[in-house]
Amino acid sequence: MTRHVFLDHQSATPVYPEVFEVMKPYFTEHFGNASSLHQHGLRVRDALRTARQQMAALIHADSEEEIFFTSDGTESSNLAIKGAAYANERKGKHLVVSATEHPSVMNSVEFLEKQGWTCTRVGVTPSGHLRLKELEAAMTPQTVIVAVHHVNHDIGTIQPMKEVGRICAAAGVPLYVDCEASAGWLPVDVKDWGAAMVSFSPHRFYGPKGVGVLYRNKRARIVSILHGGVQEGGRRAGTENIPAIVGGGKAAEMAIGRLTARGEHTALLQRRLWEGLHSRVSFIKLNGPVPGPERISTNLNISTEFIEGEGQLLLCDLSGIAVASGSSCVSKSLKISHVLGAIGLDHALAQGNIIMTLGEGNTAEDIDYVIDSFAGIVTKLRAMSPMWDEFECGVIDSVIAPTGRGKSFSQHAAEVSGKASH
Amino acid sequence: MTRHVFLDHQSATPVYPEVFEVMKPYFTEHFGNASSLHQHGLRVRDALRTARQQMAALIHADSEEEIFFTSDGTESSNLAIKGAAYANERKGKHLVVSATEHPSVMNSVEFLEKQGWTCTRVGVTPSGHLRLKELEAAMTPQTVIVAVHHVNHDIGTIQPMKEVGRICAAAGVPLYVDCEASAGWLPVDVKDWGAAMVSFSPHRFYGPKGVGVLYRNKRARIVSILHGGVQEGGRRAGTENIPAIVGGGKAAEMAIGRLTARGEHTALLQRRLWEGLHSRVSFIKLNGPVPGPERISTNLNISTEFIEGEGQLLLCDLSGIAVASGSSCVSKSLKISHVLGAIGLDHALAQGNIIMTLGEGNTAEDIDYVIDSFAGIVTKLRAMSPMWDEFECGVIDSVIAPTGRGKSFSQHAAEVSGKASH
Amino acid sequence: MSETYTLYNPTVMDHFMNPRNMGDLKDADGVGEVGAAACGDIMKISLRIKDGRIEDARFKTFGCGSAIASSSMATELIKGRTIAEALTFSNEEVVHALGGLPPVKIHCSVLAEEALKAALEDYVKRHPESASPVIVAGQSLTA
Amino acid sequence: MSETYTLYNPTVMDHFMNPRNMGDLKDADGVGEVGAAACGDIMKISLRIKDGRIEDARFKTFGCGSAIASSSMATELIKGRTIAEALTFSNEEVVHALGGLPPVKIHCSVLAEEALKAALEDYVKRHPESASPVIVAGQSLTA
Ligand SMILES: Cc1ncc(COP(=O)(O)O)c(C=O)c1O
Ligand SMILES: Cc1ncc(COP(=O)(O)O)c(C=O)c1O
Repeated sequence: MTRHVFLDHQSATPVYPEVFEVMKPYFTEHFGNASSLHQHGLRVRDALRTARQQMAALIHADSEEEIFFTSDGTESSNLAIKGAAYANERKGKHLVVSATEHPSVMNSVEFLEKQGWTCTRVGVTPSGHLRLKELEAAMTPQTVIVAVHHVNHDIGTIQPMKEVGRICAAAGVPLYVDCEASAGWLPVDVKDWGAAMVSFSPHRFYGPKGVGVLYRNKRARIVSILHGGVQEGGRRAGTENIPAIVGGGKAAEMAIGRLTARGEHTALLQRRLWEGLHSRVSFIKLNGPVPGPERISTNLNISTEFIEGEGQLLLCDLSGIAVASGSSCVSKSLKISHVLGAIGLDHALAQGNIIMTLGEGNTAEDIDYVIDSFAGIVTKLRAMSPMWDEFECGVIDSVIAPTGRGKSFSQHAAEVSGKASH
Repeated sequence: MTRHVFLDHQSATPVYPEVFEVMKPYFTEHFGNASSLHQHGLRVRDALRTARQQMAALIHADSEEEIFFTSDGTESSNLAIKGAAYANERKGKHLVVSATEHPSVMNSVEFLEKQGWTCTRVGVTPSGHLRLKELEAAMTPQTVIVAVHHVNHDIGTIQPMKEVGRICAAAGVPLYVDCEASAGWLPVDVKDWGAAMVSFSPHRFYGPKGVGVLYRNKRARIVSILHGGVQEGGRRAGTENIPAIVGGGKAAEMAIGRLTARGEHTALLQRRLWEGLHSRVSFIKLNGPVPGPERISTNLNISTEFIEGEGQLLLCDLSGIAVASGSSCVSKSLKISHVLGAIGLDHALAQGNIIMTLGEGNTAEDIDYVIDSFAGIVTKLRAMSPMWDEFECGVIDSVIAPTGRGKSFSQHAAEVSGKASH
Repeated sequence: MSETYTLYNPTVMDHFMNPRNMGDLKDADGVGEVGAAACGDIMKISLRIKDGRIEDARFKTFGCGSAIASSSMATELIKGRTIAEALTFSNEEVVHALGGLPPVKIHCSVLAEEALKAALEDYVKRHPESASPVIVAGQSLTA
Repeated sequence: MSETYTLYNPTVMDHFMNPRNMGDLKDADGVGEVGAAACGDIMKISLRIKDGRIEDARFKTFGCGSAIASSSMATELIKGRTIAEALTFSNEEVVHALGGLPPVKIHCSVLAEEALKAALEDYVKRHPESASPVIVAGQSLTA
């Protein structure tokens, strides 16, 4: 086995050599603290400003002063949600989020709910699109923030941000857009959307780990959630992670130049991969929109029936293919991805979930190798699966292509486990 | 001007070449996300575990499972204070902290006070030592956490942690020790102190920025303050900053081997520097304990009378000497360091404050250069200072060596400004 | 990459990649199929029993790597045991034989124990006469 | 390090490192000393005034780099002006001439304006006859 195919760009990307190159001097040589008033501090302040400008340019922000650095996407989401909630308590204690936001948004909201806030979770269609009428209806005079992510991390659905922005503007509620799954791959335009806040992380587009970005429009009010010194204009205390910030800035700059090429390259591979898998593997389903304008070109989320996701993931890995899964066996919490729940995916299909995310380094040959390998893996796991047998004998039916024979997987699972599946 | 002397190790340290070396592969090559189940994730998980062990060893923790990674010292303080407060709300809503804690502790406490907690700030002696009787008296059945830092970041005072630990144990209240200013330079022993939590950051001892450490004894209850995924055992969501964690682990390992040498080297320079300054510059005062067992060997905090700190700092910088200051002109908030306030330092002296912190790279020749340069800087600034004149004419008196003639600086400042100085 | 990193220890990986006793037994004497509500795994164990002793065992599993490894190991361990012995079989034996499982995956071994017990129960139902040694062993399958 | 980084812009740095008019004036016609409660800076300006015109100005400052630069620049700007002109002097002129100050340091320029006004006030007190042109200029020092 020689081929290695990395199809988990949603989890990690390698730092570009060019990015690493600009970071290097900031470890051993330009090691100053940005709060210091001497040479060592002033030099890295300059570097900080440049990085802020690069970040602002990526998302079409007016000014570098609207860019704050955090440690990662999670912290940015927490700061956006909690920072807005605490800052605007007097207006009200109501939040609105889409049902498929990342856990860093969902769990921030749950935390606030324990402290007396209420939250409306706006549902999505089976393809993962926000129900705009519901969004409109969710807003109250007490609503202090609406959170809608640009692209879903699991199923790749692109939300209609301009319309979402219009609805929020009409209701006079600031909009926070989590762009962790899109920035660096798709155009992000904070002004076009009328976003009050936008977050993203360079480690998702060939930048380093250890830095997250929060754009905040000057008119939007937030307070700090990590308290201490007066770094980042008092909005984020703590010693700035200069090398990561510098590298992140460079990654943003490079992303601007490569956005179109990235989109075109991955869109070709996405189609090739899905068409290949679809033609080679029976009872396989694409979750989220079909490849095209409503889906980010890097993401494929598939469910293969009668087998479970972790086994697929491990066998892929043993074939040199790195993928992810939203199956409950893969999560430490033994729950399926809440996104798969929110789009109403049948539990059997959620269990058989695999997420493949493409990047610049993938080639057509890689894709063909993946298609071949994956078809073999499915065959191997189905041979082990009691469900495959029982489907073939007509005891249970397929969800993807129902035959009219047998009971559902869920019913069967409930019978043999004595409890309803979740 | 050729000599460069970095005397601000409390703000930043260069990353050791050995540390950078071990970090390197984790940027472009071993770039995986520790949450991933494939090769790329599993490999960095291994690296994470090693780093946890190295951190645990530095502070004599029993198990790597007691080590959590955050983004910096500020986040660790916030997690320790707020995490303990939220987790133990049922027991009570009272906190106890020393009056000279870092702003990351002080401002976390202020945030909680706005949410209904109360806090007792235990005073310190003029040398910065916690008043232990007051600590004992401060504790109530509702106290959920006591925060006492090991070493003060501004004045270098070492607190008697064993006694503090004993008092907390007797009262049954968990103790959090901020070791940001000591770890890597002085022995830290969580078991010896009976600490429930300890925090520190490798960027203070030749490790990289972008990682903080929180040790938490298995019996101590804390909840997460950054919500999202289940990283760090559910106590800190967000993609782990693997290169920084790996480098931080190496820095911890190196610190263990160099602790004694670091102490001896800096103690010699500390004495040389203080004795030199003291003999060359009139009306100069050391804040905090005299060099010796009660003061960390890296820190000198001096006040030079009749001149202000920022000017000293800038002229030092122009002479290639990097220092810090606790003067209000240096802080963005126009307030003197609250530590100088807590030890009751006269306002005039607080304004003339300079902090010099030593490191491995400093030499005796550096120190002699600093003494010379500093004496010249003081002369230059005093020539510009109306206060120096007025002292010489007997209008105002010296605080450091009173002559019995003239009014105090504070009185004079109040008269000319029309308001009391603060 | 030179080294290979694995989620599970080498024994678990071996049983996942090269499962023992995978499949069904034609004319099995007892078949048990159970499911874990926790994560949706389903496990099926078939037994051939002769003279109160498990002659052969097979499994089929819909589940994660440790579920597959657990059923593989359970079927290995159980072969040759008497029904009475098999009734005292515990998931801990699987975990031990596998050299440990991650805490969050222990339930996979429990599922293997349950599948085995279900297969034995099925056998006893079909062969009521075999129930006596069970009672002798101080266990009741119907409880 | 090859490049030199500075906290303030080159003009401010120049006035901090090479302050103009630093010192006291023997037999000054007016001296003003003011303090900033905000951060404890103290500034003293001495003026020599002849025929209603500022012939010379000197400063002494206890304060940060921008306080020193502000007083240096203020004394430079004010030399040669009439009392009436000097009374309309504003800190903004200092900020402008310095090419800007960080927001948190604007108060330093205010202090320079105040010190100058205090020195003028002192002069007027000592020379009540000079007050008339002041009133002509539409200003009152005693208000
Ligand atoms: C004693 C102490 N605690 C906490 C902190 C905060 O650490 P960081 O800058 O890594 O966020 C500092 C930093 O100066 C400190 O000196
Ligand atoms: C949409 C989205 N938001 C937020 C995050 C959290 O980002 P990070 O892992 O940088 O903390 C993620 C990470 O997976 C994400 O996909």
